[in-house]
Amino acid sequence: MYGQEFSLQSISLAIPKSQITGIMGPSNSGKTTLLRILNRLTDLIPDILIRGQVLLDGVDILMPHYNVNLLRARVGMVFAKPIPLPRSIYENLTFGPRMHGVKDRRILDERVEQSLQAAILWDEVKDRLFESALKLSGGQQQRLCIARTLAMQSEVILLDEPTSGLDPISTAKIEEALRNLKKDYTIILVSNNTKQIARISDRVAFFLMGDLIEYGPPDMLFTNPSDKRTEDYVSGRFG
Amino acid sequence: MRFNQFRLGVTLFLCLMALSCSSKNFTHSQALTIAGSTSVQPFAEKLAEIYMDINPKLIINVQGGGSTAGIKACREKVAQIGTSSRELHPNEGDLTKIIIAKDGIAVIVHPQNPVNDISIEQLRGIFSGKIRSWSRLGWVDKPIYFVNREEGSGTRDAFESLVMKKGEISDEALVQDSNGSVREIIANNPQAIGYISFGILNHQVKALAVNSVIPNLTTIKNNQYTLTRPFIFVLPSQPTPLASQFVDFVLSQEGQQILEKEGLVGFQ
Amino acid sequence: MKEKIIEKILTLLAFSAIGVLLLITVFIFKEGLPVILKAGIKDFLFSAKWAPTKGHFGILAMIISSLAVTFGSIVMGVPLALACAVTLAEFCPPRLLVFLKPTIELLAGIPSVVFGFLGVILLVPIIREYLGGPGLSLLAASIILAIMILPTITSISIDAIQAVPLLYKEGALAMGATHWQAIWLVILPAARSGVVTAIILGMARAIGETMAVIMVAGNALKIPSSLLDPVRTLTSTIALEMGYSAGDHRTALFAAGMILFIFIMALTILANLLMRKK
Amino acid sequence: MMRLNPILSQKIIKTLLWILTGSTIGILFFIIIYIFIKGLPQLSWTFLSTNPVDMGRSGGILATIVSTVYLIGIALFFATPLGLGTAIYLTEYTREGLITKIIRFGTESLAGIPSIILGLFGFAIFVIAFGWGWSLLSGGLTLSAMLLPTIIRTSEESILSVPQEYREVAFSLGVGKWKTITRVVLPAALPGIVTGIVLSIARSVGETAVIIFTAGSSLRFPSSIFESGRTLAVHFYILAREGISMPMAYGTAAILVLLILIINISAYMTMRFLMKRYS
Repeated sequence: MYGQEFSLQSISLAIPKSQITGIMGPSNSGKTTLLRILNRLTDLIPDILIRGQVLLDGVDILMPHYNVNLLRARVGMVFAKPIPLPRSIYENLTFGPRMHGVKDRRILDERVEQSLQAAILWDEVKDRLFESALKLSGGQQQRLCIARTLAMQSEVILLDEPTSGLDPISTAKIEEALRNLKKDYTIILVSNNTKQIARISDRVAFFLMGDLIEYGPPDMLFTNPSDKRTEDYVSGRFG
Repeated sequence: MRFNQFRLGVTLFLCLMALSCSSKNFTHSQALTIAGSTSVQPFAEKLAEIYMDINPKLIINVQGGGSTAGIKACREKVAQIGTSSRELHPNEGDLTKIIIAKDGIAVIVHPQNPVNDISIEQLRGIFSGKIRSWSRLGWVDKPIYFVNREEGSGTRDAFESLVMKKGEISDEALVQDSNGSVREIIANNPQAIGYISFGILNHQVKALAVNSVIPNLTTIKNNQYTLTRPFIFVLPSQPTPLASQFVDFVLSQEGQQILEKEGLVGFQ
Repeated sequence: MKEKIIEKILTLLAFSAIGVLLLITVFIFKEGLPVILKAGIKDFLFSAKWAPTKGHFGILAMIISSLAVTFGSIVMGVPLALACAVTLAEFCPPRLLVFLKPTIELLAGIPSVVFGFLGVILLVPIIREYLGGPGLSLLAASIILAIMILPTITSISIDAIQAVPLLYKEGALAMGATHWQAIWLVILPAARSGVVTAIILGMARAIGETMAVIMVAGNALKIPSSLLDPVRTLTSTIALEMGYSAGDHRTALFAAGMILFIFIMALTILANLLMRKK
Repeated sequence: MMRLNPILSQKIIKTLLWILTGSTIGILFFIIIYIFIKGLPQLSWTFLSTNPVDMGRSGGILATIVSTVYLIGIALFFATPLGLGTAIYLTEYTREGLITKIIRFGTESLAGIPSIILGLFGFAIFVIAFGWGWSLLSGGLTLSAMLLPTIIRTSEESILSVPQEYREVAFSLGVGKWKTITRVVLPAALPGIVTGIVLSIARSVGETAVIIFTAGSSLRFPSSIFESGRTLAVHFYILAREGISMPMAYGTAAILVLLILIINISAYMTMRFLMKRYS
């Protein structure tokens, strides 16, 4: 996924609170890398070089001594493939909070219910919370992964093509959940699916070959793009 | 897998280390280790078994390893008593030697082997590889398989000095590292011949008369049977009290009776 | 902070294996080298006269015996093992393989003393009755070792054969080759390095085996002149005499151990190089 | 010269291969069945629960079972953390490079060292230099050097097979590296790790050369790890080789083979159980 010479260049973005920011662009355009910088999962890649600043509430999260674990607790991430841990649904949801020291059973129960409700999964799984999460369908698993982030009570949710492998119904459910969530969370959604971006984003950024081409409200990008490349992309001429 | 289990592991490890310090003292005050000759081992074990019945608190460990190892173990304080089935070498003079019994070296063959008598010269001929067929001893013309002990064995040491004099044992000899395994080979091969401690002779094999003297307690005691050697306890110049007490027991009338019952000859 | 400490501890732990290996190397060489230098490398390696208590330290006979026993076990064991590997990997229904492979690996778990004992009880009398000699012999040791190394070679070879891309086999079959021709002409050559590695590891196990060999080989010091002669390997000499040795005798045994160690390391390095090629 | 029809020659070869394979597997079953026929009739509760008397001529084998258990316990106590630690380091804390090459080479080589050489080593280090004498501790420590490579290799393999995504999920939830390893990676790798440990137990049960040199062969019931002890395999070796008692030897051998069988089977069962738990 990370080519040796690949890089993102001179990017400046202001992500608004309590909105869904969509990021689109062809594959290899640097979307996923950008997303991973935001909660410093890029730390896992050896020899990566990142310069610049990422300010969260005015503090640069790229500073070496910044507490990465706390950052990741605040900035949650949902991956392209649903990856439930090989445990029960309940344990999947309480894993994060427990690791951050929440031990009270009542609080944990509460968070499980709230986060499942928010991810519109509660009704489907409330009777089998202690069964293996691997038994859920793909769409349910992905909603579980969203719920897992919610259970951490994070402030920002990063989604990396969360519906890429799912059927339209599951996709619709996830989009519904995201719309409900945006009042409490800052959501950044990376997607290949331009229509999805158009449907639910409040602001859209278009990336190409590591460059930020255009950033603005969806109406502008989709109906009246200022850059030729954006127009080509949204009209499906390449991508 | 959990972190507290990891912590538990560390604690256990520290306990073990603490135990190791305390237990070392324990070893020196309450336990006795006897190591050395595999010929002496069965008798030492019998003595230890009975002595531990008398002194239930005491622990005696009996190890094999061989005469030289026993002497070395005694010198290195790994064992409090070393046992040997050969005389001490001149460079081992720093240790105290105590003869506990006399043992015969029985020359054995398969029970079906018709040969009953052998001379020292014939024996030397066989082991030096010059006499190669049983026909030379008045049986059929079949090859002789002779079984030797390994280099360093007390029994072999004694056999070499009593039988071979200055001659060397041929390198064609089969080699086994204990009396029992020599006996097993002879018991399974009608053409084999070997030598073992008289004390562990049993019905599986037949002891030959050497120079027409049959080995038994009487002939060994009065030196008519010439292939004998001492069984020795080796102690450091300053033995531990436990070791001294055990040696006293072995040399007492009771101890000597046990040894005679097991097939050895008392030291007197 | 905690993470840093854990990483340091793990780094330390990670060097445990190589640490133990170094410790063994240093210590075997430290104990063994002096006596070799004293006796002279030539006399040590190329004289067959071994009487350490009388100052003779030649281990030639043992080296030859060790090599002979290993060679014998390879000659007998490898064809059988390869036959098993090919049959199980190619002809065996998968459901049977699931059962048979662990069964063969189980054979590797049977203690070597049990093999040695069965050799003494069953094999040695047969050799003595029908072939002559004392029964305890080079042949007996080779047969027992061949059985002991079978599972190692079989199971690694199965893995090697299964690792050959299915495409190769399909290609051969598509050109009209029979299944056996595909195995012989395409699959086995492709699995060669894995199979050779398996054989080398089997050799290392054979040359290092001690207890079973002591029990069935007869342990005579003479250089063997026939399959029915008793032999004494490097390992059995060490095990037979260690307990009784002192002074130069003991160091001579360590020196024998050193030679054995060098053999084994050479085999291991060879196996490693072959594996890397793959 | 007549050229054989390829189909016919395949048939002949296939038959031949099956005969060879059949006889190999036959040998295995023969060994196990032979030992069981001779040995199982000797087994009884008294045989298992009483101590050997008169060098093992009569009585049971309790002391040797206890010594075996002690020895395995000690060996695993040292080998498991070292082996698992090494495996974790190799898989999680470092990249392929010179250091991993050196460590892997050390592991491979240690696996190839004959037990007799390990025995020499343990004898001089633990028995003589550390002054522990022939003891279960000396034996267990030497044995742990023998088990180390097995545990490292099996653990490494099973840790590597844990999907990388699990680690990313844990990290993305703000879980630290060590906690990720202990709470996510190791539990997922557990089946393989446990199998490796169980199989290394089987190996220790059958080992003799190392143990005679380092743990001695005292037949007494061991009351602490600083005493010498005789394991089942060593007991069998001595009984059989010295011709002390053949029925006892067969009985001990049957127990040994039975143990190896049980250990192997339980290794597969544990693995399957652990793998099935959540999938």
